[in-house]
Amino acid sequence: MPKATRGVLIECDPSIKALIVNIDSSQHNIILDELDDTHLMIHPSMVEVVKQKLNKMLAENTYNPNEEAAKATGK
Amino acid sequence: MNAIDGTSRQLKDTEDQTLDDTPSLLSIIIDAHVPSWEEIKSQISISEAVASILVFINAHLALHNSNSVNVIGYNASGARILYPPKSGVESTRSKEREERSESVSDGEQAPSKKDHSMYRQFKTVDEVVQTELWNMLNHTNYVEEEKQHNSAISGALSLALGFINKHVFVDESRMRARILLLTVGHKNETIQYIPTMNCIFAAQKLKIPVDVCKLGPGSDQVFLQQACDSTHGIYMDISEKNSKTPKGLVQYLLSGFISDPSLRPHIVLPTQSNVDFRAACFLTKQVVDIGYVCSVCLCIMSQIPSNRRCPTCDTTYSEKTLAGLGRKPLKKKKKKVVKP
Amino acid sequence: MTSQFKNSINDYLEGLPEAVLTRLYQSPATCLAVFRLLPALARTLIMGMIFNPDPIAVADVDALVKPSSQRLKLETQKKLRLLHIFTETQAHIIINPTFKKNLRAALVGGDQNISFGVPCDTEDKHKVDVAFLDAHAVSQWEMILHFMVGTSIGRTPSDGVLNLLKHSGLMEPERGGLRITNAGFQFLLQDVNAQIWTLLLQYLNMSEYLQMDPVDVLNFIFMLGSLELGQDYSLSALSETQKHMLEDLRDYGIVYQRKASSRRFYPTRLATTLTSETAALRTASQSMEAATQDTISSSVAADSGFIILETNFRLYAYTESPLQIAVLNLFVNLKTRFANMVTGQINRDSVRFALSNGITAEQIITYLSVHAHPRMKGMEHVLPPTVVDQIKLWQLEMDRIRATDGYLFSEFKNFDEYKDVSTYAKELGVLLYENPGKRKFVSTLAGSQQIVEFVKRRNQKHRSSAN
Amino acid sequence: MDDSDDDYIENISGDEYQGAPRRSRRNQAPKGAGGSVENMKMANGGYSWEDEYHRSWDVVQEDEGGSLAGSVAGLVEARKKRHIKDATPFQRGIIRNLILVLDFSFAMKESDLRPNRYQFVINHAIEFVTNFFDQNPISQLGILGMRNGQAISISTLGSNPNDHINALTAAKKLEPQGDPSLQNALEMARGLLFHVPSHCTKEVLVVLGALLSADPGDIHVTIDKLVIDKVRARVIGLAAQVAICKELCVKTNFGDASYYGVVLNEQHFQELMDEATTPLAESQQSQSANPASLVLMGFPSKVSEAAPSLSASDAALTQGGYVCPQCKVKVSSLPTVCPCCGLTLILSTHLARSYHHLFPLAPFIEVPCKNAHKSEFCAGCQSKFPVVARDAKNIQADGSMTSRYECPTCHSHFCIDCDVFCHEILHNCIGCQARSYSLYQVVVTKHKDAAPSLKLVMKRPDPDGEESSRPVKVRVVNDNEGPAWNEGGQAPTWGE
Repeated sequence: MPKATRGVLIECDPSIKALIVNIDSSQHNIILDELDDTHLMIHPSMVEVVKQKLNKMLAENTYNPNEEAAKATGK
Repeated sequence: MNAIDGTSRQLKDTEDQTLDDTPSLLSIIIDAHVPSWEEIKSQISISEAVASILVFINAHLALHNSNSVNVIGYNASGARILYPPKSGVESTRSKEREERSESVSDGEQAPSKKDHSMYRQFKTVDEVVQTELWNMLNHTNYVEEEKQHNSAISGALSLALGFINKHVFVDESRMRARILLLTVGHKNETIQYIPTMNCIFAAQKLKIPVDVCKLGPGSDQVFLQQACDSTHGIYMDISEKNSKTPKGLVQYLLSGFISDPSLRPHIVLPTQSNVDFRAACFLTKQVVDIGYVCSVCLCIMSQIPSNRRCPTCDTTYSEKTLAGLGRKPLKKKKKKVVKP
Repeated sequence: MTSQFKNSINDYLEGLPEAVLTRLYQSPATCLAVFRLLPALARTLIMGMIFNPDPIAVADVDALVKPSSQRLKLETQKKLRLLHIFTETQAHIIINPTFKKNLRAALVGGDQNISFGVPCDTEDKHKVDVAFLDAHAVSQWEMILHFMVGTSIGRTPSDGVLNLLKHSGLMEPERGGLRITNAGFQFLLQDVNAQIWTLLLQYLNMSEYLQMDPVDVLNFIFMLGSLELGQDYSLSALSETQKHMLEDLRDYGIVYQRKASSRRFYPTRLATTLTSETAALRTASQSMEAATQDTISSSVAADSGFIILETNFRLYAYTESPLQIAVLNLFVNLKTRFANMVTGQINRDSVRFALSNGITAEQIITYLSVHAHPRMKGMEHVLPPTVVDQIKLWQLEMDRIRATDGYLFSEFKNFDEYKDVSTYAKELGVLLYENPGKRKFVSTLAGSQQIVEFVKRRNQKHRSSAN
Repeated sequence: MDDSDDDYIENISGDEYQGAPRRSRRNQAPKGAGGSVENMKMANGGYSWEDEYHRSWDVVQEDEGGSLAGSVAGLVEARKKRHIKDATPFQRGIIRNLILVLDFSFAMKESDLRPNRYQFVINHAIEFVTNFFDQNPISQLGILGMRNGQAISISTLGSNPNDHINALTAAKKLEPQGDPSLQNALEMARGLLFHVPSHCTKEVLVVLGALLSADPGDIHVTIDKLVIDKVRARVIGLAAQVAICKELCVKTNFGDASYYGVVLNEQHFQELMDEATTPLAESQQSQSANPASLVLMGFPSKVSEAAPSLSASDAALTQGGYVCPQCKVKVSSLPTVCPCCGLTLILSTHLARSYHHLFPLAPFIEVPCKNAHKSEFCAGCQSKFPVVARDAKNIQADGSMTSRYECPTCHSHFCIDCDVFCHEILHNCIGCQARSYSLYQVVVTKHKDAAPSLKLVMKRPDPDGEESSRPVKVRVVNDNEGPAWNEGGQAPTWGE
């Protein structure tokens, strides 16, 4: 008998998927199933958390040659 | 999503290039050799021809907003640029405005003055070309012209290429360029061989198609045919022997020569059946299929000169080297394959 | 940029009924302008036909185009049919006689026609020179743009302009005032020529509400493009509609009239370059000349390109126009302002800010490449590819993941079962994702119930058949 | 400028450290010619690093108005000037056979030339092939590689540029490996050139990245053999000067060391390669080595066919082509050697393409300030010249700030762009042509049914405008005394 699991299908780049996997690696409470390189099934309640963490990580990993100036303008 | 990289963008760019119609610079070279025009007066007068050419120029300008022209006239005494005028376009307008105010006072000045009923861009070009061409025709000495048979086609082509080089290649404007040579083809016309060939090679190198429209009854100009063939231009002989008449010049020009270089890969061009590339012997003037070529100056001979000297560069050939050639030239060259 | 307005005006023209088009073709200036909007092959075909008294045989056209380019030919013919320039019979193609006659007139001249404008024959007592017209055009046009950006310079455009801005959706009313919309931001990034066309097309749309004759409006627009800068033209040849239009165009800075009752008008550079692309196609040496001669000291001239963008995302813009700076400020983190230039940097934040304003990455890139400094235009890639890619990536980054609620179906007994169920889901149109290799698929939330029932039905059937 | 002859000799005889043969007709490079060759050779003849450091911003000077436009334009012009070559008419070996030897050894992995030496050299070699056949349509080229101590054949001697380009493109995939062997490569080149008839030149162009050569035997013997076989070698070093390469060049070029060059930068490499595309000037010694001869050539006619037929040259069905007049076999492209009977097949236009080597266009002369007012527009493109005050004193002595260049024959003034165009691409003087007289007037006589024959009549107008006919002299370089007019009694004349 097939199993039906409630979740949220995430479609993204392989790089983003790797990040999500990384986020998941600490607690293993996010990912329900890794479908393939660009698709993931995650826990419905965790979508917002993932988005938030992802944005933070991406911002950290962005090269910004004038960090201070950018902060000063505060955009 | 991952499709952003240099290669895909480059592909797209080149694709755009072929689809996008880039403006083009047309260099028109007009034969202003008065005796030649006299000869075909019964078929088309020079003023009729000029009117047709002007319509053609307008048509070219109409094709694209940024299309531009360059008009060059040539006769036996030389070649010169008729359009654009030296001082650039800006001052022409003011000059022309002066002229207009003058012409009001003078009454009639230019042969046909078209007032405001014409598109401004066309009008400027037409007026300048007309005035300059008329100047050129009037200021040449007819008697002298009759005598001289050499033509400045090479000069006109050189001017056109120089102009195109400067305005298209040096300025890096994204334009295409082509040359249209309108020649009457005087029957005694002589063409400077080396300079003309140099022009053809330069055009070939710069990928500028040279189109030739020949009106006169004279025989085909082999050089010009070669020019068209090697630059992928169009050669059209509008004369009676091809059951065409220069009367309908405007129609021939518009249907045959209007196609832009960007469009040419897509349409079937009138093709030349056979271009003669054979050479003539310097000594006997015979056409040769197989000939001897001097290794120093590349002159062509159909037989070994009797005094073993080159007729043009005067080099003496050694007995030994000629001995091998004396026999019927069927000697197969040895092809040695050397193994490393 | 130009192709955009070309397409939109083409679409507009194609939508017009034949009778209107034929009326439109009565003006040589319009014929010429329409002619230039056509694809290259169409122009060549038409040129070959307009001096030919006989209709051209279909076979001849077929023979002219290489077999490999048949698609091009069909598209061209379709376009010409839609514009009612070509009529095709069994064996022949007939060109619209009105179009033919008037395009010929445009090329040959001679006939007295007024479609290229009627210059005033009397001397103007208050004659104005080109520099004045340029200044007038720039001040009027920039006033509109400044108003849109919000850097008010003291004056507000006239009601006609405000109406048009509202009607075209570039600005929307908000608390008594007007607020720029996303479309407005996009509008700002276009070059002047495209901006004018955008406005004029909006004007054309609006004119229908105002019960103006579109033929008159179009004829007038196309005529403006063929006028001569610095020449005064008489109002006498204009129709009532066109005189009415003149008032609006005066507000945009496209024409200059000393006062409303004046019997003459001057086109400005905005008008005379309407149908040409000289500004966009200025070559390096020409712009040098223009700069040294310094005849046009306006943003119209500066359009030829003032932005230098480096691979390290630094941007140098040789401009002092507050408008250009305001536009740049939409997506650049500006840092220093000098007497004749501003420097800044494109970074993630500045681009994200622009993206959140509805400006797309594509628009930023187009703006930068259109306004690139001539020295950059000479290069293989006008803009550094790294920057272009990064801007695109930043846009994608805004939306790095797509999340859809659904049910994951897994642990199928065998492939047959998986296949039956997934096919069913596909037929229902609720399948979001499938991976036959792993025998898993995802359906939408709404579809899951039906699938579960289908599985139950299927299993029952199997059980019964097995028994 | 008038003493360009002496200038040339000077360069041949001395300056061996400079590596690069200097053909520029200008003694002193204008200041700040931006990374050019001349920049490296300073006025005092020393190395560039011995010289005082020049700051780029010191070179630029503002004019009275505080504008830099003039200086910038000057710099741009100076850069373009470098292209102007020596243009004294030499007798040249027009029919060439050249073996291009490329280094595929370990040394080519260096990345001092971008992206690395190997890719860089192959890319330029592809360009070289195109230029070579453009300049020498009736010549032949072969390409060898040096790899793992062996000489490997990249493409055999042939006249189809596409064959060579394809071979080079394929060679891009080879990984450079092992030691180079100069001797093996030279021996192989010698073998390939062995059968070449005596009226053609035999040349070897070596591009050597390594500073060593791992040879199986005595390379000096090979060099002596090359001398006996009259093979002339030219070497371009990518790293530093190597004694054996210099010996090779000196010995095979009758004591002339200028055929050995070591690159300074990418641009210099390009220049050295370009130099090799121009046919070699014939010296008296080399002339005796390659006696003039007559060559049998066929002038095939072009045929257009409705249906494709077998082409002998590439063993495939092709539509249209050229028919060998001797054995009637069809070949698809020209120039080529008939695969059936061995006849050289060319078009008359191919011969014409080599003419500009024989009749080079005289270099244009910079117009001094006092004559600058004579012209306002360029005689070629009609662009406006900068206005020069007649008594302008603040003009730098070295650069031509008049931006005018005068043709010595017709005295027209040209801008730098047209000057470069005339000499590099067109090989005509626009002014002379437009005035309908030229240095070499070729009178063409029509023939009933063939290409017109030509007869060359020399015309040279005197400076005051009168035209006088004088025969052309073809100059031969004497090895020791420098250039001299061919004084063999009768000067060669064109025409009867």
